Amino acid sequence: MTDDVTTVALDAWVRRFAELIAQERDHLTELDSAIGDADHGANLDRGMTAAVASLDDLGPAGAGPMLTKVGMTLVSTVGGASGPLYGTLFLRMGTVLGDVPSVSAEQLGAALRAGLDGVVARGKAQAEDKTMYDAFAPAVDAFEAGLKDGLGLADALGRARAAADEGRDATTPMLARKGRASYLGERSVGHQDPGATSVALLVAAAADTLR
Amino acid sequence: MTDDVTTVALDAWVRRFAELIAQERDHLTELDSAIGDADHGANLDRGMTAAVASLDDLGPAGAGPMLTKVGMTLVSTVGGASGPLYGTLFLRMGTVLGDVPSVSAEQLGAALRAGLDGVVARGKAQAEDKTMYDAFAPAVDAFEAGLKDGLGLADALGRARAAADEGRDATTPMLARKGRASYLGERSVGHQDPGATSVALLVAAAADTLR
Amino acid sequence: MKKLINDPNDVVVEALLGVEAAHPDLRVDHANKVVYRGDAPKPGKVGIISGGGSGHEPLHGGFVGLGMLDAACAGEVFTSPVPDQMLAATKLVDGGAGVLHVVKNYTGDVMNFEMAAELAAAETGANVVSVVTDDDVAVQDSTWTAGRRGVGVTVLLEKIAGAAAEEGRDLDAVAAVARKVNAQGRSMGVALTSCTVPAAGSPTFQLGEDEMEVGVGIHGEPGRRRVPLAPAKEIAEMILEPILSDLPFGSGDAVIAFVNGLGGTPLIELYVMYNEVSKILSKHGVSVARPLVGSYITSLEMAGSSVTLLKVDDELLSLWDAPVRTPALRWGI
Amino acid sequence: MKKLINDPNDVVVEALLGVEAAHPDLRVDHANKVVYRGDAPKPGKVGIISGGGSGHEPLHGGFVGLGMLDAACAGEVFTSPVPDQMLAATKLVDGGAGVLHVVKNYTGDVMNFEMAAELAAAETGANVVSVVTDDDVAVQDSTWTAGRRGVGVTVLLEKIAGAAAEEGRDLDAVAAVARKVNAQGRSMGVALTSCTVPAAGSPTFQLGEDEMEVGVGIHGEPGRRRVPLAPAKEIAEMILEPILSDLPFGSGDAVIAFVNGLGGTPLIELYVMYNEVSKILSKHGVSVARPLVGSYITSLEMAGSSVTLLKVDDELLSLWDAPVRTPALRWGI
Ligand SMILES: Nc1ncnc2c1ncn2[C@@H]1O[C@H](COP(=O)(O)OP(=O)(O)O)[C@@H](O)[C@H]1O
Ligand SMILES: Nc1ncnc2c1ncn2[C@@H]1O[C@H](COP(=O)(O)OP(=O)(O)O)[C@@H](O)[C@H]1O
Ligand SMILES: [Mg+2]
Ligand SMILES: [Mg+2]
Ligand SMILES: [Mg+2]
Ligand SMILES: [Mg+2]
Repeated sequence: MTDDVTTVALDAWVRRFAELIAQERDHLTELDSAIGDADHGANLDRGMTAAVASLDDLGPAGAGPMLTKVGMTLVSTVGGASGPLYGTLFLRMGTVLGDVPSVSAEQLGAALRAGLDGVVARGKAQAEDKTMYDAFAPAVDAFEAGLKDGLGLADALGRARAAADEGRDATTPMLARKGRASYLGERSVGHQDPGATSVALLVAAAADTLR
Repeated sequence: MTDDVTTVALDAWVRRFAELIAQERDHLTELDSAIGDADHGANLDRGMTAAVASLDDLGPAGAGPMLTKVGMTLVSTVGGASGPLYGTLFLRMGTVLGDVPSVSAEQLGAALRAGLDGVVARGKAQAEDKTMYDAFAPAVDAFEAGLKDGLGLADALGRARAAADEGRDATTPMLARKGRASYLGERSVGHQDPGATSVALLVAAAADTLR
Repeated sequence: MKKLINDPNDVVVEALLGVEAAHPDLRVDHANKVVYRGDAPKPGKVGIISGGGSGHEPLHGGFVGLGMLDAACAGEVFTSPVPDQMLAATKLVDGGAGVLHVVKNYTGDVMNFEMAAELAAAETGANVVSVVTDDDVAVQDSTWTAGRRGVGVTVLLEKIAGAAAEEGRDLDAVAAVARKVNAQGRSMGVALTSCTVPAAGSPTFQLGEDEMEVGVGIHGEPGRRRVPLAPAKEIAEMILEPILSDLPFGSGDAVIAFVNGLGGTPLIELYVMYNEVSKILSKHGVSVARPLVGSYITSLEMAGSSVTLLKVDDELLSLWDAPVRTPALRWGI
Repeated sequence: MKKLINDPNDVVVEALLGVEAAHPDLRVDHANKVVYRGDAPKPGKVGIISGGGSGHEPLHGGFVGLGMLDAACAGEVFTSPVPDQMLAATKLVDGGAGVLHVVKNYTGDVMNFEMAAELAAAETGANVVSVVTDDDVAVQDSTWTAGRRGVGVTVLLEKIAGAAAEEGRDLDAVAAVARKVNAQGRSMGVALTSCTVPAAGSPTFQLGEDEMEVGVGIHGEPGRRRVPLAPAKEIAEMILEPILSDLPFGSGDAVIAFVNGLGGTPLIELYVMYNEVSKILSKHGVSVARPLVGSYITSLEMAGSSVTLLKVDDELLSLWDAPVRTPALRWGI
């Protein structure tokens, strides 16, 4: 078995992410109630349901077009902060990957990095602003480092998952400086960031499916 | 000691009524919450506080002018259904009594009867409509009957008080046909009428003070 | 009790100060709690006054102005004003052509307005005619009872009678058009929550999280029956059926359709309701000549809605469309 | 959850059907959830669109019409619309003179409008200028954060910019007057209760019977601090002090004073608040040129109020007074 990621696997990733979001919908909304406006679960669930449907419509396609489609669908259906952010994340991955039937672990790493850069370009978040960045950036770093250390795809994704979870948990004591939670000032401290929580699910879905 | 009712006693009656209303204010409002609009206690308390103040202003006066003043004050300060009804009750008593320093038990009976007639003229209530009529009419009847039976003022008022209390309690199973409670139809059954409750306090205050 | 107020006993007085400060076109007689037009009395114009307990805002003070009311008397919360107030208002607006009293059919309102009319006749000789609104189909109509309550139709009547007075009709004609509005209008309401009278301090009735009251009035009184909370579609059917069958309204009729909020219900829900109402009306062949959606006759912060239908002809429509300039209704000027 | 709705997921769609049925002057593009003027695009007139999450009604859809917005995009409840919607609205109202996007400063709104402007430039070459409102003094202003929220000033800005566009000013001039309004306006709000997002089903935050949240926005998010429930007088001081000292507003300034209800607070309480606000302003020598009292930018059924002050000069005042005909604001026509 090679470490190449096929479009079948990428399709499974998207569907697994949608599944996890549906499962965690209420939890995400609960987190967003504490320091936001109680819609993060509904937003992503609406978006990922549409994304899965758009993949059904699309039929067989290359890696790039597939992720681009997901990104466009998210932009067009989610709204709020997470729509442009998750949308850009997938759009950038799609652009990097091109219309190919499978990609290498390194190419996947480059795509994830491009996705992260897209999130930063769109949202201007930095480390410790208490956003999805704080879970996603360590995950991308860990994935790249894992490959560099000679790990296979599955193991590198395992490290990424652990890093994302750790990054997500680390948002709890942070004082929010971006997004809606920033309005709370000191009161944002002590709550886990909803976007960091959902992006950790994205990484977990990758670890579950991309092997 | 004669059975004459002096203006000092009438003054005490009004003040005692005001006191009882203030004490029972919340209870009256509670009764009015169940089958009305939760203001009967506040309405009468506002009115009787003003009535007492108006007597303070008036200074020494005859029986008629005194009760007329109370009636006018109630009309001008209570509003709602109870304002015109209690107002008319006192106004009619005032008219019957005239500008005299004291009145006989029989004259008091005639005044109460005139007050009752005024309530009926204003509100068109009949027996068992579940209104203040159902407590006040039996009280007036009992007072007149007591005097006819040769009872003194205090004993006749004692009978009137018992009759008013009984009439008040009898409103509970009635289906309201007048006032706000009538809107409830069948749902008005099983609740004691607020106006019957307050008018029983008026009779109780008389029994406490007119001796 | 969660309210933006100071002392619960000062709510009405302070709200009137706010009305005065916010609406330079209007005047307030604070002693009598009367809101009136700055240009009253208008010589030769029939004056129109109304009034009732407070807690129904913008009714009635918010409807004072050109093309609608000349004055409004504010009672304590949910308590009819006293005759002195209506008498003062009558004097303020009597421009020699007589004064119409618009009275909602509640025992207290009717008796206090009656006493005021008696006083006005005695004191000033003013020509006063009263029109009583009683459009609430949730209440069984009968000569043995207090009769039906006056609710949503009151708003439409004040607008239409106001326009008739403004265009110079005489007292009898203004009263006639007012009676016509009441005769052709029907309403019913539903409450999702109770409300709290400030002086009482706690909700007038208790309602479970899954319950609602059908057939409520506008005084926080319980309704005709308590039923399980239902979707907007079913609620609209529940209140429109009795309204439609009462007049009755039928195919070919044109109406003003008024979806009203009871105070605590936001506009987004009223539009959801309006959508349901409009579907039911078109199913019955009733066409909406004019819509009105908003919280115009309220019951403090009660959540819920009432629907009023008024069957209109060209006369009523042109009076409805006539210019109006009040705090709560304004168009054409 | 006690709401006059059907399926919680259909609230926005059904409310838009209600808006369409109730307002024959307006059109609704249901696919894109855009409310727009029946006469759009107006050749040669600058188009003005806005939009945001739903749940703030009448903002924005209720402000579409002559003299105000040309179109409004409705997002899901409390969720910024998506770029496709703003793109569709931009196309609908572009009469060749360019389109102003009025954006409330929330991360989501800003990013989605940004993407829409990028798409519009690429797809149609439309000349789009964006103005962002950020008037909420409850939020610390800083370049390190998302900055201040856009709240009440948005209503005043849409009216004033709308008048400027209606009188034929060009895009830069309309944008300039809009920026001036934002620069001279400040707001702050307080919540007595939370609200319930339909799709969430339970209140966004829990508030004790004796507590309130100071410094809330309009999305049911908690405020800056939780304090004991206070009388209206103290609440008015609590929110006016930071507003007055921020611009600052001072003696001799004339303002539009806007006392807004958050959705579940009835008008009688807003007038009590207005009375307190008006007293504080006159103590500071600030004169009220125009008042606005009502629920115009809401947070579903949240009980509470916000206050917005806008410092005005003759230009802003005459634009404010210009005719407007929308479902929620109407005068002069
Ligand atoms: N500028 C930003 N950069 C990166 N992530 C952000 C930014 N602003 C917000 N977020 C993320 O978005 C999440 C909220 O998403 P969501 O609730 O769907 O949108 P909204 O805040 O518009 O309601 C936050 O928890 C945070 O992780
Ligand atoms: N037509 C009537 N005749 C006699 N009493 C009446 C009539 N209508 C109402 N009442 C009395 O008035 C009482 C209610 O008074 P109150 O609550 O002060 O006025 P409102 O009903 O206007 O709020 C009722 O309990 C009833 O006893
Ligand atoms: Mg959110
Ligand atoms: Mg009562
Ligand atoms: Mg009452
Ligand atoms: Mg949101």
